[in-house]
Amino acid sequence: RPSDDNTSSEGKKKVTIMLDWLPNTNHTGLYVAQNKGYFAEEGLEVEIVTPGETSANELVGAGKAPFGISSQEYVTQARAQGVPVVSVAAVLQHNTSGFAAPKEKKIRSPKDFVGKTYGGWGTPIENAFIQTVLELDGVKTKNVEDKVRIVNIGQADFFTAIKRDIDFSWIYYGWTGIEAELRKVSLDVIYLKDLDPVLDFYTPTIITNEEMIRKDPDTIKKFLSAVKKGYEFAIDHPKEAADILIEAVPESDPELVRKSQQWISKQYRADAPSWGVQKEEVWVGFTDWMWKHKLIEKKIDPSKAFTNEYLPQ
Amino acid sequence: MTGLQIRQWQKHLRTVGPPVSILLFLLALWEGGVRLTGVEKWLLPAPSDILRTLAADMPLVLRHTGPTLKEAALGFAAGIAAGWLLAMVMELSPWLKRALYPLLVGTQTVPIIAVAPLFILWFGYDLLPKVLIVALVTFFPVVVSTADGLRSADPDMVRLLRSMGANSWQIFRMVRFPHALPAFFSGMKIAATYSVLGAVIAEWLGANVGLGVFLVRAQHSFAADRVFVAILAITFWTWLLFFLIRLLERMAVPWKQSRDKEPSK
Amino acid sequence: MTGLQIRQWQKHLRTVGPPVSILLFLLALWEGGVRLTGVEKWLLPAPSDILRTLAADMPLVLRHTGPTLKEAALGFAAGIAAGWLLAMVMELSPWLKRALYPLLVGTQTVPIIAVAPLFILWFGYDLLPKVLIVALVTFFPVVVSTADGLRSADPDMVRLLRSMGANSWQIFRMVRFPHALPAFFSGMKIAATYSVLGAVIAEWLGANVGLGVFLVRAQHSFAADRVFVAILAITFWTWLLFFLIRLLERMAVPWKQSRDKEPSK
Amino acid sequence: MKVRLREIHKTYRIPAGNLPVLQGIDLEIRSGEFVSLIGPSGCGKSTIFNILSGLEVPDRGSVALDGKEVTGRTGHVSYMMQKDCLLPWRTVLDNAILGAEVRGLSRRKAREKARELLPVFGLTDFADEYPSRLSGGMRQRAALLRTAVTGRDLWLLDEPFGSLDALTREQMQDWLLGIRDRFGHTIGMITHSIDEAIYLSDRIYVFTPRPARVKEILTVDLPRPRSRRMVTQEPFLRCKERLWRLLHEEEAADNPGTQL
Amino acid sequence: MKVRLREIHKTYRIPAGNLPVLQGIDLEIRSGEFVSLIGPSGCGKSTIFNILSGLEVPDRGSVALDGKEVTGRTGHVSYMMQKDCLLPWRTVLDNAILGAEVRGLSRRKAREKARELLPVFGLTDFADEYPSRLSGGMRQRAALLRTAVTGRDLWLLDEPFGSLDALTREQMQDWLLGIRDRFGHTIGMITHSIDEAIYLSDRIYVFTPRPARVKEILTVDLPRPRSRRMVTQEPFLRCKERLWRLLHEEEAADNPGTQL
Ligand SMILES: Nc1ncnc2c1ncn2[C@@H]1O[C@H](COP(=O)(O)OP(=O)(O)OP(=O)(O)O)[C@@H](O)[C@H]1O
Ligand SMILES: Nc1ncnc2c1ncn2[C@@H]1O[C@H](COP(=O)(O)OP(=O)(O)OP(=O)(O)O)[C@@H](O)[C@H]1O
Ligand SMILES: O=C([O-])O
Ligand SMILES: [Mg+2]
Ligand SMILES: [Mg+2]
Repeated sequence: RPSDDNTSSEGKKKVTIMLDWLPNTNHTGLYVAQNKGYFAEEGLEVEIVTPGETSANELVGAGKAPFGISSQEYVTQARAQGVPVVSVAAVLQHNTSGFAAPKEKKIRSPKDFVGKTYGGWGTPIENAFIQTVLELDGVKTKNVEDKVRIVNIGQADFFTAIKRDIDFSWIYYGWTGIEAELRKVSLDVIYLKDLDPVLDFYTPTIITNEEMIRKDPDTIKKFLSAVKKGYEFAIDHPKEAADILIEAVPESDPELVRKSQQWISKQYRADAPSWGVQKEEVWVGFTDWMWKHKLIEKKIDPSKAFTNEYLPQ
Repeated sequence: MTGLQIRQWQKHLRTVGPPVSILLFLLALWEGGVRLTGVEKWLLPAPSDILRTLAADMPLVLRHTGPTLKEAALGFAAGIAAGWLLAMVMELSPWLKRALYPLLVGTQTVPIIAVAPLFILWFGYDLLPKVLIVALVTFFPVVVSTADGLRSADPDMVRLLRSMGANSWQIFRMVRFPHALPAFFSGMKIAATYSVLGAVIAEWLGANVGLGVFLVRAQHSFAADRVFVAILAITFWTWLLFFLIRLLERMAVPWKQSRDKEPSK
Repeated sequence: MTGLQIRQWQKHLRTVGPPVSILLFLLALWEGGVRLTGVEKWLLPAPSDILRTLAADMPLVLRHTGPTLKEAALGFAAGIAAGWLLAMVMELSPWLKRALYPLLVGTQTVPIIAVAPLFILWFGYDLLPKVLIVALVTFFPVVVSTADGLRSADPDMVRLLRSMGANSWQIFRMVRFPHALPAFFSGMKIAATYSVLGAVIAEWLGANVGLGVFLVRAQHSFAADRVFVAILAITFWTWLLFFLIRLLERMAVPWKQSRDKEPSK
Repeated sequence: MKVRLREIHKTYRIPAGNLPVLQGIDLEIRSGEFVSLIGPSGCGKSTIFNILSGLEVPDRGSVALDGKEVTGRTGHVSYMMQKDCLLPWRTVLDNAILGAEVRGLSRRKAREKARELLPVFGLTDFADEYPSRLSGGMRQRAALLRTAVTGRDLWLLDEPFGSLDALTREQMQDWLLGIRDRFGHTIGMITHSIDEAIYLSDRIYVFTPRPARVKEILTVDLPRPRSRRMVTQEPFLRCKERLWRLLHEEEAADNPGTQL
Repeated sequence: MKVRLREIHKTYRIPAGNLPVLQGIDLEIRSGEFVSLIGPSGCGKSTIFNILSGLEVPDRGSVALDGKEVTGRTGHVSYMMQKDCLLPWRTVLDNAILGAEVRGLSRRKAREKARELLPVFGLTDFADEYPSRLSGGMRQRAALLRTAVTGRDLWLLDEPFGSLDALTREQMQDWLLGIRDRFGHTIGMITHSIDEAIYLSDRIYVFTPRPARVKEILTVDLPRPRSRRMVTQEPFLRCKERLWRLLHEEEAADNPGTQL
């Protein structure tokens, strides 16, 4: 029962988008489009599904949901395993993640990592990041774990982790960094994008699957057109956009949402000509980097992993 | 108030007194501990904070409670039915018992979250997968306890029935079944304890409403007080279910009460 | 080979035959299904794929197995001990039983992942929190089953001992304890099933090695075959533990075998 | 309903070794006959009944019912076992109808029949009581009631009156004789009471200590219907004397201390 | 060890209403005395023993041991209950030493003592067997063995020989008399056998049907040590006649059908 066959009672096409995580300010544009009726204007009825602990990639790949939120590193790995997902829009133009540590830890540049403890999610890509940035900073490493103690902190959040054992961690500034500001925890953040342009990849992105592209490009166009309007509204009206998100997700902390929205609204389009576009060199560069670090077992064709074709001009 | 009523009240008090007083004691300890050590509220909120949040969030919590309870109840019912049926089938056919037992154990060793994509692929993200997960979590204690209970029926009573020419089904119905009731209830109590939490975890696979959603959202926005409100809600409903089953057990096994009592000195 | 040996082999075959044949049948179904429907390997690998990956990854899997087993074993041992002790205390003191039961139920309704931050804050990232989580998961079925088993001892036997002037502890030791053994083993079997998976889930809270880590890494890199290899490993060790306990049960309850047997027609 | 055991052998295994219990037992209960089995404790009487009822399979030999072999098959007897085996979760009345229920007879009818018999068994006020609250003798009577309500032609009674006082016992005996005379049941009974065996039986099998062999078959030459008066009369006393001798002559050779 | 019940009342509640069981029982067993209790099934004999042993608390009245009140307190008797209550998880030998173990006596000594007695009870080869494999009479003997090994001064025996054949029964009786004469135990026994009561007792309490009241206390005028020869002699027969009459005169008023 693929959901893209369904039509609602008002003759609207029903589509699902599967988030990557809990609803947060990365997703504001979607909720705005929903709230303001942009989807309806395009003849779509959109359901936004929240996974607690699962990722959207397999489900979108398998056609269970036509759209999902993912990110470049996942799309690359997924395609390397044969999952036919394609990135169709970048939510943020730049990678807003970085290595963060409380000020008192005095971690201001990658060479300060040496001898410290990193708290991560246990994915191989993190090791590769650390290795890359250490080498960029002139620290020669054969095995990162000789230089930096790497601990998997699993489900624990950043603030808990740094209370005990952990010196620095990898965060998304738009959420955890803002929470730190709210808590008046001063952080040093080393952004990946500042260290090496190749690490300025797209995260998060909106994905669909190859079959959708083949069979129903029209729906992709309509969907992205509404989404774009949503993000553009959020860019222009961060306060109202935040309120829409808070209304949709009353469980989250309103203060955090508002402040995060203020910050992130400026990042959606950033220096790009228009919201959502992805650059070929970013995909090529980061794919090569992943291949070089043996993070993918098969080299993928970056030009097939993304497209700007369905973004409204 | 008559003497009988007074005595009944005293009995209730004796039943409810100990857990309530221990609970209050622990809560006081917690509250005091949090206040004295000054541990941050976002890490471990005090009971008073939690209660305040609960009061404020009540409508929200209630909205999320309904779906979770529905999933838990349906899944639990399905789990008990399946557990009971499997235990029965395994008792009636030793061959099937040997064949099924390892598979049943196998069902419990698959971390659901690890096969979530498959689950959603096969069952969507509506009610069904959640009910299935709750059933999957709850049927197992019921099978194991019940199967053991059925097996341990008094062999002499079984012989009596065999001498009467009873078939396996009659022996099952008249001897093994009533004998296994207490064990069945043991299994049910264990299963009941897992049912609500099972539904919450099932919601982590993908849902827009439910205590699981409430919990994860609270957690990801660093709202520890809300996390504890969710836990409180889960605990409350689990308790209710658990004690309902204890009540049911007493009603279903009346012969056990007849002589258990010590002389009342 | 003597006739006796042959008969013993036949007996073994009768025990092992059914589960193995059903298992092989299901695996064949799975393999066939995957091949026929052409479902993608990254979603549901065929058993043959899984086996191939297992063979290739064997050293890796083995490296991750040790720590998990250690956590599971220590936690399980602690859980059984705690469960047994609690059941005993509750049987000896009805007051404590009433006081503790609701709290024990409460411990099972807290989703560990939701309080992971606290857990880590208190116990760090080493062995301890994992052992504690496994113990937390496993003690509960043991308590419930054992408490019910202790309570349901034959009241006439208890009276006999009372007439001898036995104190509660002697009655416990000589009547309630042996009577509760089968129920205790029911609880143990349920608990055993949860122990390895409990350790895996505990590793999700933070660990650098272990099947839980292996599983998460596989999942994050979309390697479904590896996910299934991890599940296979968890299942295998759980089975082993489960059947070890069944064996132990037979040894610990010799009097149950003496008359259960039907005449061998 | 005629029943016949032929050359029955049975050996149990116990920790101390092999325990031969039955060694070539031939036993017959003719249609409508009342046969008693008497013999030392532990000699194998209950084992014979277990084999007769099909609960145990003999190592050798056969059981025939009206000429048809039924070795190891169940369902042809109303068996009152030595242990009362009342189901603790059934009230006295519901225990009484158990056998009838198993046979598929109407529950209502069975209940009616059981209720009718309650006064005879002195259980009127205990119909709805669970067995755990009965006295020892009352449990035994409840088990006998169940056997009666089961209603097969062939009855096997293993020490049915063992825990009854003299008076109640006599009443039960007379009731048994009465319904036997009325309905012509075929009855086998194990007892330790010489008087009881003679008063009730047509024939008495006397067994040796374990391993059991048939030591003697006594025919009781008392007319039917029996009455209590006969107990003090010549034929009864002669029979009693003979039985007493048979049971006591083992004394020298087989006191319990050297039974095995 | 002298035991005394004074004005004991006991009523049970059953579904059919209140069940008065004991109505003002006065009973005494003097130090070293052998007292039998005899009465209709279900009249309340076992209840008396339960109260004596402290297992049940009377609604009214008191139990005194050597002048000290012990109502509702346990641990002063070796009690052989009507149900054998052998622990299924203990072998015969380990069941036998249960009471001794509870008393904290040395296990080794208790085992020795039990092993010594095994032949007397005809259980030599069954020491290491689980009870589920014993015959009915063997179970009863095992329970009696346990009572003997428990080794208190005051013994309460509830129908100890009910499922034994005549010969074994006589042997057990004589063994009981023998150790009583040797060690001077104070013994209370419930029995349904008139002969047994007379042969063993100093005094016999006869009870009415339920609710039990003491109907008569018979003193047995036979010298000690007793011997089987006495059974056919004048004083024994006189006593027997009297007891028979006492037990049978209820017949008209109290057949079991109208007991309650
Ligand atoms: N299932 C069994 N396993 C081993 N031995 C058994 C089993 N059943 C009975 N026996 C043994 O067989 C012998 C005969 O037992 P059975 O019950 O037939 O005796 P019985 O003549 O009925 O004695 P009683 O008069 O004491 O009831 C006993 O020694 C008993 O221990
Ligand atoms: N726990 C109980 N609850 C209710 N009624 C009981 C209980 N125990 C005994 N009774 C009743 O009390 C009466 C006397 O029982 P008791 O066991 O003392 O009789 P008894 O004289 O020993 O009979 P028997 O010779 O048959 O063993 C019986 O009617 C029995 O049903
Ligand atoms: O799968 C879990 O039980 O978290
Ligand atoms: Mg017998
Ligand atoms: Mg009695």
